Amino acid sequence: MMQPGLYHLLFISTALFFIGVYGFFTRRNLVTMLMSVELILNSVNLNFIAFNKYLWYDKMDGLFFTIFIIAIAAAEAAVAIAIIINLYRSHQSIDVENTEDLRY
Amino acid sequence: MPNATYIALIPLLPLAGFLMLGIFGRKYFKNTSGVIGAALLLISTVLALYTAYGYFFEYGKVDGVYQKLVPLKYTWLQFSENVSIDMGIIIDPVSVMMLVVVTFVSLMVHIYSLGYMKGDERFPTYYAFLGLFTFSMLGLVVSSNIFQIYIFWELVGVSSFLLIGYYYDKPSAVAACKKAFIVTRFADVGFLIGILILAFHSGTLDFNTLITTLTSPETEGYKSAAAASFMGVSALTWGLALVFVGGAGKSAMFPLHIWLPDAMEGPTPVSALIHAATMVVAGVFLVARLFPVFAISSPNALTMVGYVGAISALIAAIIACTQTDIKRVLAYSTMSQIGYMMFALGVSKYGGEEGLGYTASMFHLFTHAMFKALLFLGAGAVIHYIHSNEMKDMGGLRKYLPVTHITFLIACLAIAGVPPFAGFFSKEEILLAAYEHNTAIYWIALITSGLTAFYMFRLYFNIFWNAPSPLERAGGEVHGEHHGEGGFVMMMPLVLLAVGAAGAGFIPFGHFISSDGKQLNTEFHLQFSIAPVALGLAGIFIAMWMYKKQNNRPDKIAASLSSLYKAAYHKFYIDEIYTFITQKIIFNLIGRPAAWFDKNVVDGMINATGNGTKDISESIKGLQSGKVQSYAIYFLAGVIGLALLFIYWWT
Amino acid sequence: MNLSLLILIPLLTAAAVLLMRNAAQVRWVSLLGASAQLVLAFVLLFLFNQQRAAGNTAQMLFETQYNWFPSWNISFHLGVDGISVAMILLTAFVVIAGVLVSWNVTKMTKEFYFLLILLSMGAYGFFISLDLFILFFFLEIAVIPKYLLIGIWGSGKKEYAANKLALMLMGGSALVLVGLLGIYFSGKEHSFDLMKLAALNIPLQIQMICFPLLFAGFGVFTALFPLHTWVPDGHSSAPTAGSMFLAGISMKLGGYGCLRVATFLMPEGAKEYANIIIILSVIAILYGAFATMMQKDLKYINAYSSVSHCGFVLLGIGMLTKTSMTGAVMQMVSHGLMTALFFAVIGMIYERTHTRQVSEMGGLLKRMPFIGTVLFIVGLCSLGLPGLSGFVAEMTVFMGSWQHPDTFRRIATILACLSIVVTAVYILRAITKTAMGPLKEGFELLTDATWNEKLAALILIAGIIAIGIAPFWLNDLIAPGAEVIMQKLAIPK
Amino acid sequence: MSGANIIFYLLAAITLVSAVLAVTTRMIFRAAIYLLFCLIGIAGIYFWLQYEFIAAVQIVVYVGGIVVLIIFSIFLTQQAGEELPKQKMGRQLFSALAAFCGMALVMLQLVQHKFTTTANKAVEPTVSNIGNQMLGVEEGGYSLPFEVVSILLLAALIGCIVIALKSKPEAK
Repeated sequence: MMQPGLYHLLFISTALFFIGVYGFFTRRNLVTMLMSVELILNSVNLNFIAFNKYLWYDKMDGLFFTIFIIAIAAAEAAVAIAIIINLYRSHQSIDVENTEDLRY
Repeated sequence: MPNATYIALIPLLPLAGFLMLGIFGRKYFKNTSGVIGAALLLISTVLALYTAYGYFFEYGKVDGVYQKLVPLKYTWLQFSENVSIDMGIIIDPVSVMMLVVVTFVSLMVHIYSLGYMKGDERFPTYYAFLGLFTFSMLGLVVSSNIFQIYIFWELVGVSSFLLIGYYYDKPSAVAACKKAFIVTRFADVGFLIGILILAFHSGTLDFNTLITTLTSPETEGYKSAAAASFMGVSALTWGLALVFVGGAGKSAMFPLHIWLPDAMEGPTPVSALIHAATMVVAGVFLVARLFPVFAISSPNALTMVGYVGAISALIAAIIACTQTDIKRVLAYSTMSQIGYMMFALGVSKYGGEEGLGYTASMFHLFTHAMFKALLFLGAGAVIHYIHSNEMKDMGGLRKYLPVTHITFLIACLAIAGVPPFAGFFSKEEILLAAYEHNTAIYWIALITSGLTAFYMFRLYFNIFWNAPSPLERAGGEVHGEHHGEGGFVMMMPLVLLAVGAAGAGFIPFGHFISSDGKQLNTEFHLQFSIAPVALGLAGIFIAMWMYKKQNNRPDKIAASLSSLYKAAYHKFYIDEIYTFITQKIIFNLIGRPAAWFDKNVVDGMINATGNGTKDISESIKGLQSGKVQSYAIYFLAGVIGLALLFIYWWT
Repeated sequence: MNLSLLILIPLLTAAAVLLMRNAAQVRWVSLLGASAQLVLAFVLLFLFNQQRAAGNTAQMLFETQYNWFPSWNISFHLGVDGISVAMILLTAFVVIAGVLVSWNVTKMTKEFYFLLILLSMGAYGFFISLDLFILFFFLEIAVIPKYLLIGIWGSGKKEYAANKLALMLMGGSALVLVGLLGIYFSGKEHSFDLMKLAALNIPLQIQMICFPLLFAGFGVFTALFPLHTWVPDGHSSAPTAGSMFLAGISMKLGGYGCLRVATFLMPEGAKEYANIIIILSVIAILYGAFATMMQKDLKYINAYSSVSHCGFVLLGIGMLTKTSMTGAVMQMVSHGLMTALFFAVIGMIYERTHTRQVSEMGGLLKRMPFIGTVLFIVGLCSLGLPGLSGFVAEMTVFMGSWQHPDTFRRIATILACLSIVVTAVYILRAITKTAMGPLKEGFELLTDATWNEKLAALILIAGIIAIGIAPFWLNDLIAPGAEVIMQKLAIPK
Repeated sequence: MSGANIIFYLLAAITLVSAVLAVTTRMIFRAAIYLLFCLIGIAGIYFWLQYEFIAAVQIVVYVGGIVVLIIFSIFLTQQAGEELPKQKMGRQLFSALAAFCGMALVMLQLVQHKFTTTANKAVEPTVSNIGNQMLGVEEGGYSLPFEVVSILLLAALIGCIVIALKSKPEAK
C-alpha cells in the first residue's frame, strides 16, 4: 500500500459521486433520493478539499467553497424536505413513480 | 386593290347577328330572329358576290395571273419580330370562291330554317349559332395567316359542336357533339404541331411569306426545313403531313371520319350547311391554301393526301350502300365526295396543265356544295314531313312532295355524274387528272363513282318510289299537322340550289381557279367520259332494279354478300375500334391509373410525410414522461456523451 | 401614383368591415372596397401605359422606397412592371367576383369578408414588392387567411384539407425563406432588394443551391408536380370564394415568384435546372389532365385541371424564351380568371342542386340558361377556344416553346400539345353531363342566377373575352417584362 | 505502512462501504444510518487532512442537522421498518452500468492528467485565518459571498415555511 495522496482522495470522491448517481437512479423513495444527492454533494466537497490540500495549499478558496456548499446543502435539504412533506400531503406517497404531474 | 372595309363586313355581319341574337335574342327577338339572321346574311351574300365579280373581272388579274391580295391586316398577337398572328383578309381565287359558296349556302340554310325550325323553343339561339358558324367559316376562308386559320378552324369546330348538340336534351345528340368535337380536336393537335414546325422553319406565320419561303430552295427556311429530319422524314414533310392530319380530321377523312355520321344528330339544315357544304371541306381548302408548298416542296406529303382521299372515298361509298338512315347515307356520301376532292389535290402538280387536279378539286368543291346542300335540304323536307330518318318509314313520297322530288332527283343525277349536271363536269376533270398521274387512284375513283350512283339512287328510289307511302299505312294520321312541303321558305332554297346543281358545271372553272393563278383551259374528252358515265348509269339502273318496286332482291344480294355487307353495315367496325382504344386503353390504362397514382402514391407520400412527423413527435413526446429519474438518466447520458465528444473527438 | 394605395385600400376596407354592425353593411362595404380596388387597378394600368408611351423605359415604374429595418437592409420597396400590372388586374377582377358570389354567406359574415379582403391585400403586396423580405411577408399574409377560410367555412373534409393546404404552403414558404436567406447572404453587402440583387449577379454556386429551393418553394403554390396534392383537397373543401381566391390568386403567387424571384435573379440556375422543370411541368400537364378525366366531383375536376393548366405556366418559365415566358404570365392571368369563374359557377350550381357529383346532374341548361351558358363559356375557355383567354395563353406558350430546336424540348412541347385533346375530353364530359341531356328529376324548380351572381360572372367573362379577342394589349404589357428577364438570361456566366 | 495510512484506508473504507449500503439497503431507516456513517467517515477524512474546522462543520451541519432532518422526514412520511419498493431490474442494471461507465471515464481522465502544484508557501487553515478571510473585504475576502449565502439561507427558511404550510381549505 502506498502513501495516500491526491489520487486516493479523488478516487474516493469519484466513487462517492457515482454511488450517489446510482442511488439517484435506482431509488424510488424521494427521501432516499435526497440522500443520494447528499452523497454527491459530499463527493464534491471532498474534491475541493483535496485540491486545496494538495495543489493550492497557499490558498483557502477550496475550503471556502466547501463551507458554502455545506451551507447551501443544508438549505437545499430543508427545502427538499418541505417539498417532500407537501407532496406527501397531496399524494399520500413520496414514491417518485407517482409524481408524474410534470408531463407533456 | 379593293376597299377592304366591305370585305371585312362579309364575316362581321353574321358575327353581329350572333352577338345580337345570342345576347338579346331570347328576350327581344323571339320570333323575328330568323328574319334578322337571314337579312344580315343576305347582305353578306350580296357583298360576297360583289367581291367575286370585282376580283374575277376587274382588279384581280394582273398580267394574266390572279394575284393574292391582302387588303387588310391587323397584328393581333406579336410573338417576336417576324412571327405574329395577324388578323387579315386574303383575297385570291380560292378564298373568293369559298366566300361565295359559304355565304350562298348559308343564306339558303338560313331561309330554309325559317320554315324548318319554325316554332322551336330556342329559335333565336339556333340563328345565333348559325351566325357564329357563318362568321367563323368566312373568317377561315379569308385568313391571311396560318394561325388565323387555326383560330377560325377551332371556332367552326365549336359552332359545329354547338349545333350538333342543339337538341341538347337528347342523349344521342349530346354524345355526337362531344364525339365530333373531340375527334376533330385530336386532329387539330396535328394541325397545331404542323403549324409550329412550318412557322419555325419559315420564320413567319403569314401565308404569303410562308409559301414563298418554303417553296424557294435558296431560302434559309427551306434549307433548314428540308435538312432537319425526324425518323428519316424531313421536317417539311412532317409539318405538311401534320397540317394535313388537321385537315383530315375536319374533312372526315379515313380514319378520322367517325364523327361525321353521328353529327347528323343536329338539325338537318345544319347538316346541310356544316357537314356537307362548308365546314367539312375546310380540310380540302387548307390543303389547297398550302398547295404550292405541298406540290413543290414535299411531293411525298401530297401523295399521302391522294391515297388518304382515295381510300376514304371508296370506304365511305361502300358503307353508304348499306346504311338505312337517310342522313347517314348522305353523310357517307359527303365523306366519299370529299375524298374525291382530296385525291384530286393529291394527284395534282403545281402550275400549268399539270395542275388540273387542283382546279378539278376546287370545281368539285363548288358543285358538291350545291348538290349536297340540296340533297340535305331535300332530305330535311322529307324528314320534316315524315318525322323519321329511317328509309323503312318512307316510300312513294313523290306524290306528296313534288318539288322536293324533282330537286332531289336533280341533285342525285348531279352527284352520280350524269351529264349535263354539275357533278359530271367536276368529276370528269378529277378522273382525268387521276388518270394522267396515278392509275391506282384512277381505278379506285372509277369504282367509287359507280358506287356513288348506286347508293344515291338507292336512296332516291327508297324515298320517293318503292313501297306505298307510310302515310297510307298510318291511316293518314299525320296529314292534319302538315301543310305539304313546308311552304315557300323551304322550297325556294331547294329550287335555287337545284338550279346551281344543274347549271354550275358550265362555269369555265379553269379560267378562274388554277394552281398558279394563270388561266387553265380544260378540254372535254368525250371518249374518256364514256367509262365513268356508263358506270354511273349502270349504278342507277341496278338501284332502280333493286329498289324501285318493293321486292326481295336487296335482301338476297345482302345475304349473298353477307360478311362484306355486315362489315359495311357496321361501318367496318371502326367505331368499335375507337371505343376500344378510348375506353379500354386511354380511360382504363392511363386515366384510371393516373388518378389512382395521384390519390395513393403522390398524395400518399405527402400524407406519409405528415403522419411520419406526427409519429415521430408522438414518440418524442414519450420522453417527456414526468419521471424525474428518467430525466436524470437522459441528463447523465447527455453529459457522458458530450464529455466523450469533447475529449476524444473535438480535440 | 403611389403604390401603397394598393395595400392601404384593402387594409382600410378590412378595418371598416370589422366596424360594421350587420351583414348587409359588411357586404356593401366589401363590395365598395373591391370596386375601389378594381378602379385602382385600371387607373394603374392606364397610368402605366401612359408612362410607357411617354418613353419611360425604366424596368420598374412608380417606385417608392421607405426604410423599414435599416440595420438588416430591409426597405419597404414597391414598384411595378407590366407583369405585376397584369397580375394586379387579375387580382382585382377575382376579388370583386369573389365578394359578389359570397353574398349569401350567413355564417360569421363579417369575419369571412375580413379574411377575403385581407387575402387580397397580401396578394397585392406580393405583386408590387421589390424587396424580397416584404415579398415574403405578403406571401405569408396571403396564406394564413386561407387556413381559416377553409377550416371554418369549408365543406367536406375541411379540417384535413385546411391542415394539408396550410402545411404544404407553409412548407413551400419555408423553402422560399431558406432560398431568400441564401441570396441575402450571398453578396458582400447583404441586401434583400430585388433590383440591387439583380444588378449584383449572384455567385454561381449560390444559384445552384438557391434556385431549386426557391423554385420548388414557389412551385408548391403553383402545383408543381409532385407537390400539387393540396390543390384538389384544398379547392374542393373551400367555400366558393375561397376556391376562387385560391386558384385565381394564390396559385399565381407561386408562378409570379418563380418568374420574378427565382428565374430573374438566378438565370444560371434556371438554365441548369430548365430540363427538370420542363419534365415536371409536362408530367403535371398530362398527368393532371388524365387524372381529371377520372374525377366525378365538379370541384375536383376543376382542381385537377388547374394542376394541368398551371403546368403550362411552369412549362413557359422552364422553356426560357421571351415568348414562352410571356405565355406563362398570360396563362396565369387567363387561368386565374377562368378558374375563378369555373369555381363561381360550380358554387352557383351547388347552391341550387346541393350536389357536385357530375353523375347526379343533367339538363341544367333548361332550368338555368344563364348559369348553363356561363358553364359552357368557361369550359370552352378551359379547353382553349379561340376568342377566349385560354387559347391565347396556351398558344403563346407553345410558340415560345417551339423556338428551341433541340429534340427534347420539341417532344415536351408535343406532349403538352396533346393535353389539349385530353382537356377537351374531360371538359366536354363534365359540361355535357351537367348542362345537357335530359333534366334530372328533382331539378324542375331550380332558379337561375341572381343579380350578384350574374354580375360576378359577367365581370370575369369580360376579362376572359377582353384577353381572348384582343390579346395584344396584354402581350404589350407583359412582353417588355419578359424581355428584361431574357436580357438577364443572355448575360454569359 | 504508517498508522496514518492505515487510518486513511480505514476511513475510506467506512465511507465507501456505508455509502454503497446507504443507496442499496431496502430499509429506509438503515439507509439513513448508513448515510450518517458515511458522512462521519468523510468528516474523518477531513480530520485526517488536518482541516479540523471543515470536519467540525461537516459533523455539525451534516450529521447533526441534515441527517436528523432526514430521519424526521422519514418518520413523518413513512412507517419505519417497512421495506422500500424494489426498482426494476433493468433500471438497476442500467444505472449501475451508467455509473460505472461514468466513473471509468472520469478515472481515466484523472489518471491521464498531470496535476501541477504550486511552489508557494502553505497557509495554515486555522480558524482565525478562515475567519479573517471569510469576513475580509480586501482582495480575496469572502464577505460578499458570505452575505449572499446568508440571504439564501433566509430565503430557504421562508421558502420552507411557505411550502410546508398547510394550505387553507378553499371553500369557506
